[in-house]
Amino acid sequence: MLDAKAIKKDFPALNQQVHGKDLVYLDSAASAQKPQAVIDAIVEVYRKDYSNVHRGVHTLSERATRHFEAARETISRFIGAQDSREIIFVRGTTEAINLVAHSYGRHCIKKDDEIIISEMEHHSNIIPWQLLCEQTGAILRIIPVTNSGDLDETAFKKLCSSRTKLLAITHVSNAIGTINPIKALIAEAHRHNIPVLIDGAQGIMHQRVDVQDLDCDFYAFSGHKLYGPTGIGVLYGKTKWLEAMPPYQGGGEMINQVSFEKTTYANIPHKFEAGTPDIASVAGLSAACNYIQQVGFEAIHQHENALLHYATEALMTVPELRIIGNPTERAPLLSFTVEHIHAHDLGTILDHAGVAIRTGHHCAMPLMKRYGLAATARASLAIYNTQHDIDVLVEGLHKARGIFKR
Amino acid sequence: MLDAKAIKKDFPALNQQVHGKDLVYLDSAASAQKPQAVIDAIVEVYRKDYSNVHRGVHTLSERATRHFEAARETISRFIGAQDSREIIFVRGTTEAINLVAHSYGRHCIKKDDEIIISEMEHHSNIIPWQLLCEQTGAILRIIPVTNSGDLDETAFKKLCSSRTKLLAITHVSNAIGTINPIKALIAEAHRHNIPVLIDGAQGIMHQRVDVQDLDCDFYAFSGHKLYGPTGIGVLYGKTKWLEAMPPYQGGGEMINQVSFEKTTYANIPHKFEAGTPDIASVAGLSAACNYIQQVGFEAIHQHENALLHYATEALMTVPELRIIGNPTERAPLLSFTVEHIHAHDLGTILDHAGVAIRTGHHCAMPLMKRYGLAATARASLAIYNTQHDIDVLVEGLHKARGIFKR
Amino acid sequence: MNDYQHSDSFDNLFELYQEVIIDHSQHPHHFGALPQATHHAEGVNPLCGDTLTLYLKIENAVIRDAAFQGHGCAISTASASLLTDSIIGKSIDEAKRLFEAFHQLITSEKETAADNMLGKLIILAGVKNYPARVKCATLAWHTLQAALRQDAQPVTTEA
Amino acid sequence: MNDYQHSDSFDNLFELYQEVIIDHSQHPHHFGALPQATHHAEGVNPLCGDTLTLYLKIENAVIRDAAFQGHGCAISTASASLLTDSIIGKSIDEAKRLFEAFHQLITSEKETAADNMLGKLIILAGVKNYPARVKCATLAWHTLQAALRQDAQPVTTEA
Ligand SMILES: Cc1ncc(COP(=O)(O)O)c(C=O)c1O
Ligand SMILES: Cc1ncc(COP(=O)(O)O)c(C=O)c1O
Repeated sequence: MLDAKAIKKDFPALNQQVHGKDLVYLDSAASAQKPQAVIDAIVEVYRKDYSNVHRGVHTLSERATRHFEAARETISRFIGAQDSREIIFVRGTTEAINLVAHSYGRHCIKKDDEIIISEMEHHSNIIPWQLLCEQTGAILRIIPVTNSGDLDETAFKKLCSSRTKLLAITHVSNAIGTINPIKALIAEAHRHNIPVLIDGAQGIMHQRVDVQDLDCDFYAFSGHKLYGPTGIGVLYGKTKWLEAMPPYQGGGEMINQVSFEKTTYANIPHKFEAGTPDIASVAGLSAACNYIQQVGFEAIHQHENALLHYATEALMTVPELRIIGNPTERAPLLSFTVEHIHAHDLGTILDHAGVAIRTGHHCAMPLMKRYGLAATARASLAIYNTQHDIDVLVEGLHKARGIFKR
Repeated sequence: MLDAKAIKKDFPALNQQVHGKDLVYLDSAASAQKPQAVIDAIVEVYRKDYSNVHRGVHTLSERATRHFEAARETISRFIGAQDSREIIFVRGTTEAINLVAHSYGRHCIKKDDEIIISEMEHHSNIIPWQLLCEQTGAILRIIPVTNSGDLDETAFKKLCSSRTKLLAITHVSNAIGTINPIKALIAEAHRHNIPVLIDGAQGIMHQRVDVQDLDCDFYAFSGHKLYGPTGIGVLYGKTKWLEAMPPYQGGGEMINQVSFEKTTYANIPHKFEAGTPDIASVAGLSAACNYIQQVGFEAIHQHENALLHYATEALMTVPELRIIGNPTERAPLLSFTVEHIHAHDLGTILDHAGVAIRTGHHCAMPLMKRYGLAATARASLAIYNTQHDIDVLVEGLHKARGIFKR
Repeated sequence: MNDYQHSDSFDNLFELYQEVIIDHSQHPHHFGALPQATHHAEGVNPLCGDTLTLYLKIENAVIRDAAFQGHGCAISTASASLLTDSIIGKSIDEAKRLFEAFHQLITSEKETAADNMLGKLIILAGVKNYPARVKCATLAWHTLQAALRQDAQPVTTEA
Repeated sequence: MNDYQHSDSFDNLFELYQEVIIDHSQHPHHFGALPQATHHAEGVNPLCGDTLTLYLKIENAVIRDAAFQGHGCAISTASASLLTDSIIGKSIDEAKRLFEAFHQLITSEKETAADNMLGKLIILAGVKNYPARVKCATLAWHTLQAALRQDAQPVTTEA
C-alpha cells in the first residue's frame, strides 16, 4: 500500500495553508500538483544542459537533443508504444485531438462520412470534430449516456457502420468519473474497420495504459494532469496512421528540404513537431513518468480505489447530497450536488475550509444538460490524498449546509 | 553601458565548462539562456500557486488565474499593445504563424489571392503559407533579396496589388542578421490595404518593439529566444482581426456555450487559447520581460551593437573567412564561411574550444540557395556576451584552419 | 497574496453570505417571465454555465417593470433579485448610473460617494473579497446593459 | 555527462580529423557522375542540408564501379570517398555486411570481430565520440542502401 502522507511531502505546493487552514487539494482532475522531482528536472535543464534541440553540433545542443529524445523513449515505454517515433509532443490533450482532427481529418474524412463521439465528452473532444464536420460536411454521431453514467453500448453498436471514419471517445469522464470499457469499444470499432482515438486526459494517471494491448489507433494525454509540467502533452499514434497523415503545423524541424517550388517533410515524429518544442517540459514529463513508475500503478490503483470507496460512503452521510451517476467502473472522482446550494457557493465555502474542489460544468456541457444540471461540485483524488482530506471535505459540506439553513 | 560580466552571472547555464573550457555561448539566436529570475518564476508557480486557470473558485485557482492574466498585461505593455486581449498565448513563433495562416487564412484568403513573403524567411514563415496556398489555391509571391542581404524594395512595391491579401515578413533574418525596415514596409503595404504579419522571433530581443507605433496587424515571437522558457510564445493581433477570425483549435476554455446543435465561442483572447495553457511558462515569460526591461533596451542596443562591430572586425582578420551579406542594418549576428572548411567541421572544432555556434542552413534553405551555400556558421550575440567571447571564437577559427592546413 | 489575509477566517464568509443574500437567493423577487416586456437579453457566465434572462418593460425611458429567469448561484440570483428591486421605477439614465456605482462597489477597494445611491445593493459589497465570484454578482448587471442596448446575442461576463 | 570526459582535451580532435580523413575530404576518390551507373540514389542530411548522390554500376550482383557527387562536411565527404574505395569489387551481400560492420563501429562502444573486415574504414572510428556527427559519417552508407533498394525518394539520415 502506498504511503500518501509520505508522498504528499514530495509535493511542495501541498504543504501550505489557505485561509489559515491546511490545504486539502481535491482538484487534481483539473490539474495535478508537481513532485519536487519534476520541478528539479525542469530547473536542471535551464541551469545546465539548455540549448535548442535537433539543430546543432555543439555540446549543449547535443546534450539537450539527447535528453529530449531519451524522454521520448521513457514516455514511449510508459505507455507501451511499439516505437518511440509514435510519440508526438504537443501542448496537451486538446492540441493532440486537434492535430488528429486536422491532419487525419484532412486525409481521411469527407462529406457524409461519420465520426462517433459520446455524450460524456470533454469540450476538447467535441469541438474539434464539430469544426471538422463544418469544414468537410461530415456528420457527428453521438453515443448516448445511460442514467447510471455509462455509455449506451447497444446504441454504440448501432451507430457503427461503413460510413464511420473515426470513433473518438474518452477513457475516463472528467465530469462524473466513468471508466469506459475502451478495450472492448476498440475491438468492436475495429470489427467495422473504424480507427479509434482515446482521449486519455483522465485515464493516464490512474492505471497503467498499454497502447499496444488496447490496440487504440491514437491516445492523447496531457502532462499537467500526470503530475508533470504545463505546456506538454502527447499524441500517441500508430505508425501507419502517422506516416500517412499530412503535416499539421508548418515550420522549422518538420522538414526535409524546403524550396519555393517543392517542400518535403521529415519522417515521424518530427513531421508533426514544427517549431521549437517545449524542451524543459518534456524533461519534466519524463521525470513525472519516472516518479509515477516508482510509486507503481498497482499501489496507486489500490490507494485511489480505497479512498474513492471511503469518500463515497462519507459523502452519502451528508443530507441532501446527490452523487451524479453510478457507473459500472469509476475513476477516483465524484461529482455531486447539494440541494438548494449551488456548486459555486459550495466551492467558495469549502475554499474557506482549505478545501479546493472544482465547480461548474467541467467543460462537459452536453453531459450536464443530459442530467439537467448547470453545474456540479467535483472532488477528484490523487496519489497524495488521504482519508483526512475527505473528512475535512465532509466537515466543510456540513458547514455549507449550516450557512444556507440559517 | 551594460555590464555583461555581471549579467552573465545571472545565467546559471553560462557558468560551466565544456570540453574543459569555459563555455562561450554564441548560439542565442537559436535559443537564449535563462536568467535565474526566470527559473525562479517557474519554480514559484509549481511550488506555491499552482492550479489550472480560468476554471475554479478556490484560492489556488484564483491566484493562478490572476498571475496568468497579470502576465498577459505585462507582456502587452512590453510590446506596447493597446489592449491585453490582443495577446494570444501560443507555443512559439511557429504556432503563432500557423494560427494566422489557418484562421485568418480561412477567413480571408481564397483562390488566386496572393500572399507576399520574402526570400529570407525562416521555414516557419514559409511552410504555413505553402500549405495554405495548397489548400486554397492562393499564390505565394516572393520578395527577392539583394546581394547585400537586403530586401529588394522596388520588387516588393511591384508585388503589392489588390490581389495581395497578406504580407508576412521577418523583422530580422535569423540566417544573416538583416534588420528589415518593417515600419516602412508596413506603411507601404497599408497603402494597398494589405495587412502585415511580422515574424518577430529575431526582432523582439534586440530593440524595443512597439506594435502600435509599427502599426503591424500581427506580430509573432517566441519566449525562448527572449531569455524566457520554452513552450510559450505570443501572437499579437489587432482586435479587429482577432474578433473577425474563426477559432483555431477547439476545446476547453475557448467556448461560450457548447451543445451538439450549436457551439458559441469565447471572446478574444480566449477564443484562440483552447485547452490548458502553459501556465508556468507564461509566468516565466513575464519574468523575462521584466528582466529585460530592468537591463533596458537602450543599454542592450548599445552593448550588442558595439560587440557586433568588434566581432565583425575580429572575424575579418581570419584569412579566407567570408561574412555572408552586408545589409544596411544588422542585428548582432554574423553568418560566415571559411574556405575549404565546412561549417559542420567548424562547429565541432569550435565546440572543443568551448565555443557554441550554430552551423547549417538555419531553417532558411531558400536564402542559402540564393547565396549558393548549403551551410554557414553563425555566431549570434546576446546581452551576456563579451569581447572575450569573440576573442575565443577567433582563436578557435585559427585552430580550425590549422587542422585543415596540415 | 496580501488580499487573502483579511479573509483568513472562516467567519468572514458570513460577510458574503449574509442572511439577506441567502433570502434573496432562495426567494428571489420578480422571478419569472414578463409577457409585456419591451426589452430583454440573455446573459451567460461561461465559467460555470449559469444563464439568466432579464426582461424589462420600458416606457418613456423609464423602467416600469423588470423580471428575470434562469439558474445561478446564491450570489448571482440574489444580485439579480436586488437588481430588479432597484431599477423598477428608475429612468434608463439612473439605471446606468446605478450600474457604474455597483461595479465600483464590488471591484474597487475604496468607498466612493456613489455608494450612497446603492441602497440595499450595498450588502453585496463583500463580493469584492472574492475575485472569482465578482462575475456572479455582475452577470445580471451586464445583462441589464445588453437589454438596454437591445443585443440579440447573449452577453457574457468574460473580460 | 560522462561520455564527454574522454574528449575533454582539444587534442582529441585529431582523432576525428586524422590526416587521412582531411585528405579524403579535400581530394575525394571517385568524385563525379557515373554515366554507366545501373543504380543511384540521393541522400539528405536535413540537419545541415548536405546532399549526396551515389552512383553504382552493378553486374551479376557485384558492384563493378561506384562514384558520388554532392556537398558535405569533411566527415561525410571522407566517408563517401572511403565507401566507394571499399565497395568497388564487392558483391551486394558483402557491401551489406560492410554497412552493418561500419554502423557498429561508429555507434557502439565495444569493438567487434567484424571490425576486421573494415580495412581503411576503421579510421572513422573516432566519430563515435561525436554523436552529432554520426549522421555525417553514415549519410553515404544510408544512400548506398537506398541505391541498392533502387529508392526513387531521397533517403535521409533522420532516425
Ligand atoms: C477528459 C478530458 N479531455 C480533455 C481535456 C483537455 O486537456 P488539456 O486542457 O490539458 O488540453 C481534459 C482536461 O481538462 C479532460 O478532462
Ligand atoms: C526568424 C525566425 N522565425 C521563426 C522561428 C521559429 O521560432 P520557434 O522555433 O520558436 O517557433 C525562428 C527560430 O527558430 C526564427 O529565427
